[in-house]
Amino acid sequence: MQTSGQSTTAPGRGALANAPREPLPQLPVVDPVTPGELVELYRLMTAVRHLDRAAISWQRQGIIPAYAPELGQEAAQVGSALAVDTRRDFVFPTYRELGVARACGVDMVEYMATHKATWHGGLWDPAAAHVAPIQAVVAGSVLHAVGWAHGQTLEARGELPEDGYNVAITYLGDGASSQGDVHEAMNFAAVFKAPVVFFVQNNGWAISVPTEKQVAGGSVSARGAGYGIPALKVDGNDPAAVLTATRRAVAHARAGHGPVLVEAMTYRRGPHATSDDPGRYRTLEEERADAGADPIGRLRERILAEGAADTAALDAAEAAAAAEAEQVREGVLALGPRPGAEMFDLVFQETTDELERQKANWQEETESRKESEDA
Amino acid sequence: MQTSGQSTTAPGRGALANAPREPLPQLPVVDPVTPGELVELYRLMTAVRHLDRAAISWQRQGIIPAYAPELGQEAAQVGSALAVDTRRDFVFPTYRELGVARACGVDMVEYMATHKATWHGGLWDPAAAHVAPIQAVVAGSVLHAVGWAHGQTLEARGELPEDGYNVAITYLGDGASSQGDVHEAMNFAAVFKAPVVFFVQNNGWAISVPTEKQVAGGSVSARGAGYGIPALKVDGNDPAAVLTATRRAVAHARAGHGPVLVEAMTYRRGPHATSDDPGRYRTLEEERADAGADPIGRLRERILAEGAADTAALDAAEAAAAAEAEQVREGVLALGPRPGAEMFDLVFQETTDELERQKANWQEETESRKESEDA
Amino acid sequence: MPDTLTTPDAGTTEATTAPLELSLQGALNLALDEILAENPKALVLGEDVGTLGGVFRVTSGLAAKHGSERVFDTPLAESGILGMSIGLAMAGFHPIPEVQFDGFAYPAVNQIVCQLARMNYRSRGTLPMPVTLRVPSFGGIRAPEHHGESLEALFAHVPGLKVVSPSDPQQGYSLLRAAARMADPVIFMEPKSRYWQKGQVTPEGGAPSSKLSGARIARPGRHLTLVAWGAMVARCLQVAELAAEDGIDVEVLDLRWLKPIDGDALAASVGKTRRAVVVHEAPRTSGLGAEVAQVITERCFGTLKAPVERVTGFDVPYPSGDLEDEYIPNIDRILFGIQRVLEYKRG
Amino acid sequence: MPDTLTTPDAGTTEATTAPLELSLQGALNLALDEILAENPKALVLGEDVGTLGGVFRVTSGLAAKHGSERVFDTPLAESGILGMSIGLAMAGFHPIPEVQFDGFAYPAVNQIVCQLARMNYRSRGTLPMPVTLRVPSFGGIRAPEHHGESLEALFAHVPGLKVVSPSDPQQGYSLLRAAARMADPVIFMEPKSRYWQKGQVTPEGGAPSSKLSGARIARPGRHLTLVAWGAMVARCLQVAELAAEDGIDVEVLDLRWLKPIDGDALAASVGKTRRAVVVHEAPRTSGLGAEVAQVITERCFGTLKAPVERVTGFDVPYPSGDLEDEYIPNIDRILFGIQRVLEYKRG
Ligand SMILES: Cc1ncc(C[n+]2csc(CCOP(=O)(O)OP(=O)(O)O)c2C)c(N)n1
Ligand SMILES: Cc1ncc(C[n+]2csc(CCOP(=O)(O)OP(=O)(O)O)c2C)c(N)n1
Ligand SMILES: [Mg+2]
Ligand SMILES: [Mg+2]
Repeated sequence: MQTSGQSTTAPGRGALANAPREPLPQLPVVDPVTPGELVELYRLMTAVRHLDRAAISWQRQGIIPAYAPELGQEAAQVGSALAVDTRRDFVFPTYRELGVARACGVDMVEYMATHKATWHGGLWDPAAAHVAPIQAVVAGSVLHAVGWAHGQTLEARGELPEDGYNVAITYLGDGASSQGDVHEAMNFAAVFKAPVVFFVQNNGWAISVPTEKQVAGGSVSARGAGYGIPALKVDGNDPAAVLTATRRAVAHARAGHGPVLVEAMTYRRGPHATSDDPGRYRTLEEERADAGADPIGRLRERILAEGAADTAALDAAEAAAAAEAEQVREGVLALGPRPGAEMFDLVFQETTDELERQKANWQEETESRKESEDA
Repeated sequence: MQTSGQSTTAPGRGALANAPREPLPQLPVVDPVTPGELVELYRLMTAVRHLDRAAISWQRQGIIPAYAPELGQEAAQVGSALAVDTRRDFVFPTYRELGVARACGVDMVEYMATHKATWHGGLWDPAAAHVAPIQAVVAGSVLHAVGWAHGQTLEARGELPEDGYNVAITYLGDGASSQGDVHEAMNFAAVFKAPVVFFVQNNGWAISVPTEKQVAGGSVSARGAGYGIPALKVDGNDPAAVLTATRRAVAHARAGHGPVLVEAMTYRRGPHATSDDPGRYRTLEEERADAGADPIGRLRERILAEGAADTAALDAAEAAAAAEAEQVREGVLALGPRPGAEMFDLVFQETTDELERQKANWQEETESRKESEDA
Repeated sequence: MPDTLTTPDAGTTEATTAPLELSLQGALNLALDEILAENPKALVLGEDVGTLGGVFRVTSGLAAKHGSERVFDTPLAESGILGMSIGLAMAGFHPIPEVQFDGFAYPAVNQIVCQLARMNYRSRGTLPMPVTLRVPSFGGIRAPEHHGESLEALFAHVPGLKVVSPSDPQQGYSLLRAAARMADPVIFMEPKSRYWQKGQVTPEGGAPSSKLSGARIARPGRHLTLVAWGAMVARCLQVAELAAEDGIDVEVLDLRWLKPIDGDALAASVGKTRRAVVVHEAPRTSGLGAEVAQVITERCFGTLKAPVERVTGFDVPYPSGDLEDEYIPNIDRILFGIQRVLEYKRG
Repeated sequence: MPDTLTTPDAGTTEATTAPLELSLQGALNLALDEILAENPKALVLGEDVGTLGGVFRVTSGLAAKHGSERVFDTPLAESGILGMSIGLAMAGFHPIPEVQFDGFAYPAVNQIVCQLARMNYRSRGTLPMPVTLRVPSFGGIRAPEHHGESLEALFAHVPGLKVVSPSDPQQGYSLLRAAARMADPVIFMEPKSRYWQKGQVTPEGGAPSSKLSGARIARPGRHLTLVAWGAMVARCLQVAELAAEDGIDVEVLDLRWLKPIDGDALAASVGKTRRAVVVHEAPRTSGLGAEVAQVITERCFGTLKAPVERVTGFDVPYPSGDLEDEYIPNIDRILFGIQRVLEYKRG
């Protein structure tokens, strides 16, 4: 800190230059993850792994046009999602949160609908599920989470409810952290003390750009202090650690102490999306070194070591996951295109004459085309 | 920091969760401000004070439609501007940087042209002056400074020139710091190690919104660490302290060590602009307490106490400032409207047929209107 | 809807309250006051809208009356204001954000276009966006750069938005009340050069205004239709007076809703006058005037006596005060436009 | 300029090099390669444009060849990319930034409209902005949300920008080379659904292309003019073939420059055919089709047989893959449009 020259008169705000800053608040401590929860994490992570793998093969088979795998991020996603209560809290995912959606109970066929190009955002009811539609703009929904969270404190009219505030959790990547909206969101959240958790999955890459060329300062969580937001940096491949960290963050926000930033250090083991070719920007050796041990394998070892479950139970989870993926596949195959009329009908709550006219023209032309095709 | 659960295998990037962060680089130490420089600061600050006061009266007299006073920010503006060398460096002001422009040698009539509604941005040649046009979008030019600065390192092809890099300095307010562009600029600057100084005048207010409701965390300079950018917080009403801090920042950037953030704590003593009514959001008592001692008065006391100059010399500076303001007034009065054809001619370097056609129509209609008015 | 075309009013047909003499600024303030009183979910947010009451005082007194939680200042970030409003709408609120000036809507375009306008669609109607975005708009006040922009063409092109601009105090009051009742996002463009212009305003007094969805005839006429919105309506009314001196009977159509455009009203008016000039401040190329002209041409091609004429701003950045009278369509330029249409001969 | 109208090529009249068989993606890559080689001030920047070579590989190999300082990845922030490009231009460079997809230009709109487009004007010509912004544009590839947008109406409305869209590999090569020679900002809209379409490309071989400032006749015809740009040009050529089977001789005008619009070419073509249909993917209301139609109407009112018809996207958000063929003007919808114009009777 620069110390200023001597001043003989009241210095006013200039004196603030040397004012000490308030320390960041401590986050609450939560109960350790139980053996039962470890098994639940395993069950969910395994289900997610199978679905994720399956989706890649569906893309290769031409069942869906594209998919963004989350391989390796199961611990970060499932661990964080289990910390929120979607009966009251609200989840804002990106385009890579299959694991979050699955852990929050979103129907997986309705989820896959976005990747099948059926409907942008998915087919589930986000208002009912408390899981926002899939967001394709990076950092697009970070501000929405802040607004939703601020709405909870407004709803409570300044009085912390007995069971605390409902909490928003918003997901973003290391790449997304570069967007101006993330800064605006953190600043707004801290100014309004909004009950929101910023959950960053730092998976090392934004398509082909590594975190070193993306996140100046080396870490997204390091940004929190600048806003007075407490931040946790956590091993994102350890689901228990992620669950504990996110629970602490949620508890802090719930208790009315404002936003928290959690950065889960993980690794994008697969390509950015099925169209991507990671060989153009990283070698297999680098991948292997940076990815470290598989989070599911690590968890399995731990469960067995701690005796939380036996091999048979874990194998049963695997089998259930495989069966689930097969069931979802059938659902996805059965997904037909939405009626074209929805293009018009879902634009507004109260549609317009102009849109009705366009719809009528479209219907007329579609029908007369069909007639001539049939003829 | 959250510590993760035990892990028995190679943890990969998850281990980064506990990696220590690099300490911020130390800024170079510079020579103390000399007595002669103190007097130069006084001369400039006094000139700026007179021009600023004069501009308000011109607005009241109807000579200019509006003006944004910088009363109280003379130390921050002149002190910082004297730290750069506009023969090589480049300055990016906002709309309140009369003091910066004056200290950088911008013609004050050409500067006032923007407030006279003659030409948005002013009439001086920014390419020649190395002072960018007045910027009315808050935080609008912060990224430009980063781009310009990165251009200097590109120009040098990775080899630090003997006399270091040319440096960009960009001005922004506490309010502007909330804009997403500022975040993007700081991150880009740090990623590219661009030789740029972010100079924040934290004057306590963004129109009617006080810093407490604007800048979460309490200070813009606290944001620097999150990007790995060294930051200085300085008494912005002490011109010598500002000059020293900015010199250190410029020296750091010049030496190829990347961006620096300087936050000068000062106070907007006047209204936001001539149309503003601060009585709606702050009392005179609050103003008095928060503003503290006048920076020019403080400097005068110090100069006399240290014997850097005598009363006569300082009074002469006052007189010169008064005469200058009167001279600028005459220049401003003489400023006629720009020819309307410039509206069309200055849009492009290479104009278009369509624009030529619009210009021709405009000319024709203007002439025939004048004819009928004359008739 | 030809019947509405004969009533030169805002359509507050069932008003039960005595008319007030109010400026546009005052009328908007009254509307917001009533909205906040009636709708507990309504919120007002933006830069300086709280204690200060907005740089144009449109929100003056509202924080004191309705509470500083419901009428609140945000940090200085337009994307943040819009993004937050979207989240508030997801939480069941009816936010009425303000961006301080037209030119500062640009930083929020991403949130407006990709989020606000699409959330209802993306969520298949389960996350409606009842957000009324107030934008002090257009030029004419010798203001700094970026304080005189006309963004209607941009907004009108965005699927999922409705766009409206009032031309006088009564319109301001009634259209703002109507917009705030809608379950969809509305961009509300306030003509800032008209803020201090007074006029009679009849408040609703409990009975919501009807017939607010289309254009209105601000002045009936027989020879030519002038189409305008916002601040240009008053100017066109002046032009009509001047033209009347030369025996030209000009109809002035106040478009009001810029999306959706009231094609029926345009067709009815131009079907009668057979000639039209559309006037706007925005640059000419790809301005909303092109859409209005094309709608008229599509509907009235057979009867049109001349191509629809456009009198608009030029394809240049909005200039500084000294030149703004050269840029904004002035009375003479509109009269020249009328003359060109009246004198048009098929080539 | 009627003489140019008879040459259905890109205008590379003085080429000295043998033609190559290239995709649009390859042609753009070649153009960038040559630009970087010829102009030491040229820079390529954006998300993933370096090592990866862009998600569409348009910048593939350029970083390796011209250096990773001249072809470089930025952090993931579009406003940052544009703001940085402006500063680089102020420092004397000629930046060629990319935004990865059309829909991600929205976060950069503030920098594009308020800064890039105005810096030359604001600085009275002393700070020119030779910036060519590449935007992979339009729909048709079953992509995720925001990856199928058509922003030409927005860009064309902004004073200070020039806007161009190539329709085939030769156009892509020549127009990109021409754009990068300009001293003004150019928005270069690449039809992403055509990236892999091959065609003959004649490189300049040292002799800059001439006659690149206007529209071009992609197919001459007598009965009706189809006006299109980007990916819709190829579709209109298909339509013309089908129409020919019914004895309708359609002229296809590839507009190329969307700002400024080549009114002379439009007038010459429609002056001859007396009928026009304009086709675009963007939503109908306030789309560039309105401007094109109005320019034609202004210039050809006396000879037009029917109002200019618009076949466009609907006023709905760009839909998901399953519905995109319903949204984008398809062959049938364009044929219906042609039919309406041909059968038009003055009411
Ligand atoms: C505003 C915006 N710009 C660009 C893109 C294109 N894009 C999609 S994903 C991606 C990388 C995102 O990286 P990160 O945030 O780290 O998330 P990850 O993909 O690693 O999960 C990019 C550039 C986008 N979706 N949105
Ligand atoms: C993007 C943008 N939004 C809003 C405004 C309107 N405005 C002008 S100055 C100002 C306050 C700026 O405060 P600060 O950055 O602290 O600078 P100061 O005025 O105190 O010098 C506002 C809101 C603007 N110019 N630009
Ligand atoms: Mg990532
Ligand atoms: Mg301030």
